[in-house]
Amino acid sequence: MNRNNNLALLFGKRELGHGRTLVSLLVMLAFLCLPFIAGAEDAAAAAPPAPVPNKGDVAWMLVSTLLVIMMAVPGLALFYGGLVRSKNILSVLMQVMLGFSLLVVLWCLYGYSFAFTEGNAYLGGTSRLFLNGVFDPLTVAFANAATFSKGVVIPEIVFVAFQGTFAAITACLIVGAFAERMKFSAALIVMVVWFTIGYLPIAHMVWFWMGPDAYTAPDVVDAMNAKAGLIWQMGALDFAGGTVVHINAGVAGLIGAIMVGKRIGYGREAMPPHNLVLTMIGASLLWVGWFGFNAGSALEAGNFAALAFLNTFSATAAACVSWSLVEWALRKHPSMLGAASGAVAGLVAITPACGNVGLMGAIIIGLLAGVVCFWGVTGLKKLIGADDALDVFGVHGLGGILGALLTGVFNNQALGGPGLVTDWVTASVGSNPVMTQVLIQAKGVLITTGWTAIAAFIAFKVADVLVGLRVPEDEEREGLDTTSHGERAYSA
Amino acid sequence: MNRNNNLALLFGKRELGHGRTLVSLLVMLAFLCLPFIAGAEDAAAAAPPAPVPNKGDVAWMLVSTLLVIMMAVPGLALFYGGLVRSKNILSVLMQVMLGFSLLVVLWCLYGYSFAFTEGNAYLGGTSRLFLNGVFDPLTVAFANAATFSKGVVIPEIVFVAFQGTFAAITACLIVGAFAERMKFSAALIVMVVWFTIGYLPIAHMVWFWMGPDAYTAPDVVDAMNAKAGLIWQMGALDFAGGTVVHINAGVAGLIGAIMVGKRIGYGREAMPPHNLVLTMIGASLLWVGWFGFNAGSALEAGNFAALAFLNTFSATAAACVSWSLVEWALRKHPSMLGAASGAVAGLVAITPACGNVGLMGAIIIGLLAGVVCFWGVTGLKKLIGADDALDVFGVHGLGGILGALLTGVFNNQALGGPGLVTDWVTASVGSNPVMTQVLIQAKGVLITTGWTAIAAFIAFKVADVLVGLRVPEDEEREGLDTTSHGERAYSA
Amino acid sequence: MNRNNNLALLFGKRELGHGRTLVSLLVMLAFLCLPFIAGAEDAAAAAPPAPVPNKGDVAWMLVSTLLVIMMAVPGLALFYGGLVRSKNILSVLMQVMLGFSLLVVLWCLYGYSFAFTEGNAYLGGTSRLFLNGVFDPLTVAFANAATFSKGVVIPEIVFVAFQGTFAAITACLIVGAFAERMKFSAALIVMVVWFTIGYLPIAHMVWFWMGPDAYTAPDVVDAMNAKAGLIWQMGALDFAGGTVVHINAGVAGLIGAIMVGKRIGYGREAMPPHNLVLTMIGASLLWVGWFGFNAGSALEAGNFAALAFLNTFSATAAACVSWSLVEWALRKHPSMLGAASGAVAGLVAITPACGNVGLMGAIIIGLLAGVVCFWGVTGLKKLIGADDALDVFGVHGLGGILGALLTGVFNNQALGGPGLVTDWVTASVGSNPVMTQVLIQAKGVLITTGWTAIAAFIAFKVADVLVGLRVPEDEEREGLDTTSHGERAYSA
Amino acid sequence: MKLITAVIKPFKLDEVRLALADVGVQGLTVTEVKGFGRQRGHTELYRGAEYQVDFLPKVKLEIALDDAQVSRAIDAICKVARTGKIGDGKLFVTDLSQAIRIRTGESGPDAL
Amino acid sequence: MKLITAVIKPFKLDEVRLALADVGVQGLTVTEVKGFGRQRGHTELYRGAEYQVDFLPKVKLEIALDDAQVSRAIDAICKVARTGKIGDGKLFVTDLSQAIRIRTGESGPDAL
Amino acid sequence: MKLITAVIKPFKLDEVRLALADVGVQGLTVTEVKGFGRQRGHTELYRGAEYQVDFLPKVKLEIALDDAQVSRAIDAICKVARTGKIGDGKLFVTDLSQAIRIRTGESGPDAL
Ligand SMILES: Nc1ncnc2c1ncn2[C@@H]1O[C@H](COP(=O)(O)OP(=O)(O)O)[C@@H](O)[C@H]1O
Ligand SMILES: Nc1ncnc2c1ncn2[C@@H]1O[C@H](COP(=O)(O)OP(=O)(O)O)[C@@H](O)[C@H]1O
Ligand SMILES: Nc1ncnc2c1ncn2[C@@H]1O[C@H](COP(=O)(O)OP(=O)(O)O)[C@@H](O)[C@H]1O
Repeated sequence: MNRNNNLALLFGKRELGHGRTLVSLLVMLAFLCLPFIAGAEDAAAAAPPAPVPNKGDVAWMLVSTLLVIMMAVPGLALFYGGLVRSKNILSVLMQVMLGFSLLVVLWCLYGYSFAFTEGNAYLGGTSRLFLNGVFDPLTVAFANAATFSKGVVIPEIVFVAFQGTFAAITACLIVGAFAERMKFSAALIVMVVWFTIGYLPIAHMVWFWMGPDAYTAPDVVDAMNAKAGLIWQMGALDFAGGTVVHINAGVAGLIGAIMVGKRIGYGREAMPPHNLVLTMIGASLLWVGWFGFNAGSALEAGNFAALAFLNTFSATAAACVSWSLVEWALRKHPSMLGAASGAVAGLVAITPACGNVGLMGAIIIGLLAGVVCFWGVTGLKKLIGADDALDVFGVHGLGGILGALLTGVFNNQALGGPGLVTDWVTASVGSNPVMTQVLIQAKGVLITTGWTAIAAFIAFKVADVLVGLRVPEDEEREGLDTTSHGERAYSA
Repeated sequence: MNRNNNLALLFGKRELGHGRTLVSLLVMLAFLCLPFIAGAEDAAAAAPPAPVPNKGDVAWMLVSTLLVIMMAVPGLALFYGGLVRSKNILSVLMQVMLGFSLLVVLWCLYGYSFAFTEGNAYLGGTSRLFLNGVFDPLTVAFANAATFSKGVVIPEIVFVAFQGTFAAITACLIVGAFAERMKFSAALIVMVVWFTIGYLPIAHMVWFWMGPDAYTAPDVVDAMNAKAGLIWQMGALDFAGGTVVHINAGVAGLIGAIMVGKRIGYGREAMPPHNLVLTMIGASLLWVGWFGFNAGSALEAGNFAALAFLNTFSATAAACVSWSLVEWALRKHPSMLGAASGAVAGLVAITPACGNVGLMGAIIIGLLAGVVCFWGVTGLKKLIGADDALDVFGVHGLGGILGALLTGVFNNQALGGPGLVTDWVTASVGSNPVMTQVLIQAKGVLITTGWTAIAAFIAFKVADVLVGLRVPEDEEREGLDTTSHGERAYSA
Repeated sequence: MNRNNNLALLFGKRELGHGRTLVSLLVMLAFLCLPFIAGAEDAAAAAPPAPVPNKGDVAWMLVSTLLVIMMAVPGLALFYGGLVRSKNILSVLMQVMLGFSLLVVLWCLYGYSFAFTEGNAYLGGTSRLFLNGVFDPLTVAFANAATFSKGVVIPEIVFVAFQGTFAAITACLIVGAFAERMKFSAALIVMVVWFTIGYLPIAHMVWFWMGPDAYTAPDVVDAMNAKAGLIWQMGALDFAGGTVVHINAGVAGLIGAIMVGKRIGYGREAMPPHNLVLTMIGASLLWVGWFGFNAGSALEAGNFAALAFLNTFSATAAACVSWSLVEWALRKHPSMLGAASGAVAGLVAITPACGNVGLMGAIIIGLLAGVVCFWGVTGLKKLIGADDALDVFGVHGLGGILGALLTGVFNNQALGGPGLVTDWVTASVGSNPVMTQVLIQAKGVLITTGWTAIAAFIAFKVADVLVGLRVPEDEEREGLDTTSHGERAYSA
Repeated sequence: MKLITAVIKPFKLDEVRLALADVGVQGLTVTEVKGFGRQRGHTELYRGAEYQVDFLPKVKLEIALDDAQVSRAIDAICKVARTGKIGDGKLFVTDLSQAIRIRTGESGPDAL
Repeated sequence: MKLITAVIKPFKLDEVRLALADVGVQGLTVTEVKGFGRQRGHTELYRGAEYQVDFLPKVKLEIALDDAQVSRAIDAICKVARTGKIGDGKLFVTDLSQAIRIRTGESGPDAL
Repeated sequence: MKLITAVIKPFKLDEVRLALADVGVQGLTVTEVKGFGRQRGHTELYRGAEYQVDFLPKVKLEIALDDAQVSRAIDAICKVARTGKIGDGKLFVTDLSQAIRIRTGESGPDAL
């Protein structure tokens, strides 16, 4: 019912370095079926003296949830929508809006259960299918979910909603990679399949654990650890989804861009963004909404939410500045698109770090993110050569990897970070050596990258076989708005 | 000072079925004058040991209030504004923005008092005119308002602000029905008159009651019930305003569309939306803001806010999906306007239900809302034949009716709902038989429909007599922006 | 670490009327260097029994902070961006977005320390440089900041973030005055210099004090008063930044407009707003976000936040109405731009007053603001003759002055206001005679005006000397978007 | 061959197109233009500033025709586009020395 | 009758219109166009991609005139629209075989 | 001198411009237009209402040329703009009686 802890890494007796290698990833996918067989009981049932939610926490988490919704619609939709040509804007808005909606429904039906209940190290179980047990109508009883503080809970309904927004927006991020040429039905199929075999397992691997209250005594530590997700067990830090959301979506997008192929005219015709004002609005709403995403990931309205908040604020600002300065220096003009891209790059990079690093660490991460992701959408993009139309990989993939690794650096208390929980029984805090932690982070990145690449490959293949990935050439030329959706965005 | 309870229906000894018939509605309007004669004392004065507000509740309610403001400006304004032709967009934005502002002022001057203080079963009293007593400057004392939980209060100022947003946005919804041809002064007159004789009484009838703390012992139940609003007394469930807001505005809009007449060229010229991106932004902000509307209607940051939140989330997503699928099947293309309309339809339908139904009930309501409202703006619209320009009735009226009735179904604990409070003295919970509750709901719908139809008829007649409803034909052709407001929206 | 109190004015033994005259302002600027010499210790260190933050307060303050961010990006950026010609929109968005980001970083590095730590009466000290001590990584300890209630604190990180948004948005307000002709590098230089020598001192003078818990006994009152900022010591009321934000930016903008000179073609060519829909969206988001600005300035989720909230709501609505009515009467058409401008004028005027006046006082302030600022952008603008392109002075400067003075009037309990704290030891409340308080307010206005005028003059001169203020004529004609930023906002 | 250039009120576009189809015109090209003429524009107010907007939105039609069709086309346009109010627009005729259909390379009247 | 087609820099539009009014021109039609010529455009950068934007915003005026007015109108336009910098634009003259005022049906020079 | 007016599919613009440069054309003026012809538009649905959109986005090129260049320019356009599918567009030629470069006052073929 829970997630990896911001402070949490080297907890009681946990051995570091359970890492699996990339080659075993295909084998792991097979584990997906396990929980369907093994009947899983309700993970929430263990809590002994029944703490009650604090209303301040509830208020904050409700707000955080709606902020993440605002990130998707209209935030992400506009950020992407402004970047395409005017003949394709509605197709982008639709892919985001309908994809998001569809996944929210699926999240309630089965997604939540497979991500956040006890199962195996790769996937959760079936105990919360159809949200069974989250709210009991007959007794009018509301279940609670654990947070990262002992004795602090929130209504599980809130946790379901909050996590649902993460799942749904992550799949929407991929849309940017295949914009302007993808068949609408294929886009929806890809999102559903990838959500199921890509997102849900990774979310479970990174975030599922038994919660702090489960660590009642030293002798239960091993048993509790064993029930957590694979990457969580390794001790990887991911406060708000650097791996689960950004690397995950970034890599899937890149695979998609390659499999779908380049847009007609790519590299020859000018394809300037049709409305950068929309992109700026989108980037701004992403920034605003991301406070829910990041500070909300603390799951309560306390000091760590505040830390994540200020870090999200300053890292983003720093990345906006550094991208603009690099562009100014190398390309003579600091562009609006650059500033907006920089802000998003900063947001991405600070995501895994936000509650895991100190206040100056955040600014450094932001500054680096602006520079690195600038290279991601220029130099690296040319190296890769794929038509990742809206730079999902260059910004989200690369920024996510950068953030994940730097989290391992600046988490260290000697570098101003808050360290991590070394023993969940006593909730005591310490720091891993920087290189140790960076290696753990790198392992998490590798597993995520491998898993999502395979999942994305399967998802796109399924869509290709079922309906075909691309629209006909004529429709691509005319634009997807009129041909796929029967509408134009703009009229007199 | 309070509102109908989400959980509340069959409270102690209350008899069901006080329903009045439609024919008596005109007589009821005459009751409006009563409270002006009978001096009313402060309804809040009764609370015995003086509970203090919880800061988590205050935080959540402040946020909820500003979210509803965001629904109106810019949300609703953009949703509507994108759908008109570019020559009329500013007129729509102005009608929403100035109408909203005007009513907020009037709400403070007299609206709140007539809606939410003790009066008769149809209208409140005068004790809070000019917000007198809500805040006492001399003692620097702040009055509190009851919620739906015993011993839980919020500052009355917050309740005034929250309810003020409901009143103001409801009148703005009507604007969509007469867009592109209405005289600006007439639009304002309609809004003010209808607010006064349409909205305020319905709000009082549906939501005014004495609050849970007033039910101190079985022997006061009858007396307290008798002070509540008419429809509340009947036991109708309306968590966040299905009747008060959506049916109310939807029917008033339809009456208006008929009385104002069709736009020149309606049915012959193409009148495509001039900017569907604005409409999508508007729909998204409505969705985001609606969490304040719905979950805020719990009046505290507790389990029922959480329930209303997730229901609002999933039902909207479901309606977005179902509208799109129906459109895809019947019209070959799933359109962006369809998805946006579906989302709004889902929001409307879940409004009365959000805290009154279970998690799967909400998804079913959402799925049905998408289908039914699709028919509302296609089949039904043709049947009615009026030029309800932006489908206020097809979406808000019809969706509101659907939601009100389905609330009666899925409230039942056997169908996964939370049931309702059967006895406010002990706050015990039970369920009405489904058909009983649906009938009660239907009665509430009928009374609201009848009352608002008459009130709207009066409001449009008053405006017609005073200034005339329509602009001259030339001005309509040239567009209201330049002719009524002396501006164009877009220049080079 | 704290700010002037809403309720606070005539506290224990404080003498009124320390006012310095305008001529001494230049001398005062010299005091800026003092805190750099005198080593300052941590102002937060004094708090004796260590109260803990309430989670409801934390939730509300986090929300308030992100709301102010939303005011800047995208709110203010769009409000301004819609008003310029389409060839310059990106330049406005960039100046706001990058300027904002840059100042957020500088705020963390040195701004916060100079504004909100103990120093002299003009500027704070160095104890919080690089946010040192706000969060201690080694002990994982989070410092707290005082509020206006004894024994109520919030995490200092939250206070840093909240105040950071104020500093950054204030500098962005100035952008409107020199829109469409300023060199981008010059704009950034102006913002940085003015932030340092204009904003930080004024914020310190108006808002810095030792907090309510420092007033432990009558004999410490004088000592504590002496540590507060200059204008705070005088007893001026400024709840949310009428002087610090609006007068400050408004006057700086006017100075800038004069020094930069008029746009080519100003007064001869038509320069209509290129997209009033953007302006309306911006105004709306300003309104929504301003609740964080104003009600958040209470620093807790209590009665005064609620009071500030409703006042912000009703005053804005009233100003929107009054501006529209005046325009309708005098210019025949009520325009959308007028309504949006009226709303902003109301927001500006209610800012210093929001928690300091009663509910009807707020409506009166709003009504007056609409009328006065209408004159500000018409009559007064012609009198002044400068090309203050987007009326920064006419709306923010004038509205801020009006609000500051009227705060002195309607604060009085006899006029429905909450009065002010007359003794911080006992926290007792009373009222100053209206004229006394208005004079104090006027003195605060004068000092602010003088200080910011000089600071702005220096800032623009520095930019002029370093890079020159204006772009070449050719670039101005072609538009700043392509020439300064290498992009166009809109393509096919 | 002739080229008719007609400047008309925007809301008349659909009607004119249908009327032209009736007289056998198979194609035309439409441009959104701004017209300046006897018809007065309106005044716009933006905060302090007042602008006289002299240019009114019009629609320009270009129709290449065989000589034989010209007079019927002119009649059709004039009849349908007329409201009798100032600003109804103008119609100009120029000679066309050549016309080619790009798809097929056909030229002359066949290309129209 | 002649038709003058002038392509000019956008910010010169108001001045040209006034100058034409001075020489008795009562109406004209304006189109926003993009021009390609000796004047170089600029480079735009969108993330990785760099575009050479060769097309510059221009304004096209179409003015139908009585033959007698032509030379004065040409002079007026040339004088006012000239900045001396590259990209000032072009002016073309074609013959008009017919002109009709749609409102009244007047034709020939009377229609202008 | 002649004026070629070509209505083509929008995505062909860049190619056509390059082809014209190859045959020595130094300038041209481009307008976004909507075309109506044999090529059918599509149907748009907005809630209840269904619209037949007959007008398709096209691009209009106007090129003033010396007589000697005309045939080569026509060939270049026709070759490059052709997709062979319906809706490729049209090309019209009219006589130009005068051309002036505003910047210098040059007239005739020198002005082009
Ligand atoms: N001499 C002209 N040359 C080109 N276009 C003209 C000319 N005179 C008028 N027009 C166009 O015709 C439109 C209508 O002309 P106007 O004088 O307003 O009314 P009317 O057509 O009733 O005489 C103008 O808006 C303009 O677009
Ligand atoms: N041969 C031509 N045919 C049509 N339009 C032309 C031609 N040459 C130039 N133009 C138009 O004139 C504008 C200005 O031409 P350009 O060569 O840039 O500068 P100049 O007018 O100073 O010679 C171009 O942008 C284009 O719109
Ligand atoms: N008679 C005409 N006059 C002016 N423009 C025309 C004419 N006929 C066609 N056009 C233009 O040419 C475009 C293409 O014509 P269409 O008949 O669709 O296909 P095709 O060029 O293959 O014959 C039209 O969209 C329209 O802009």
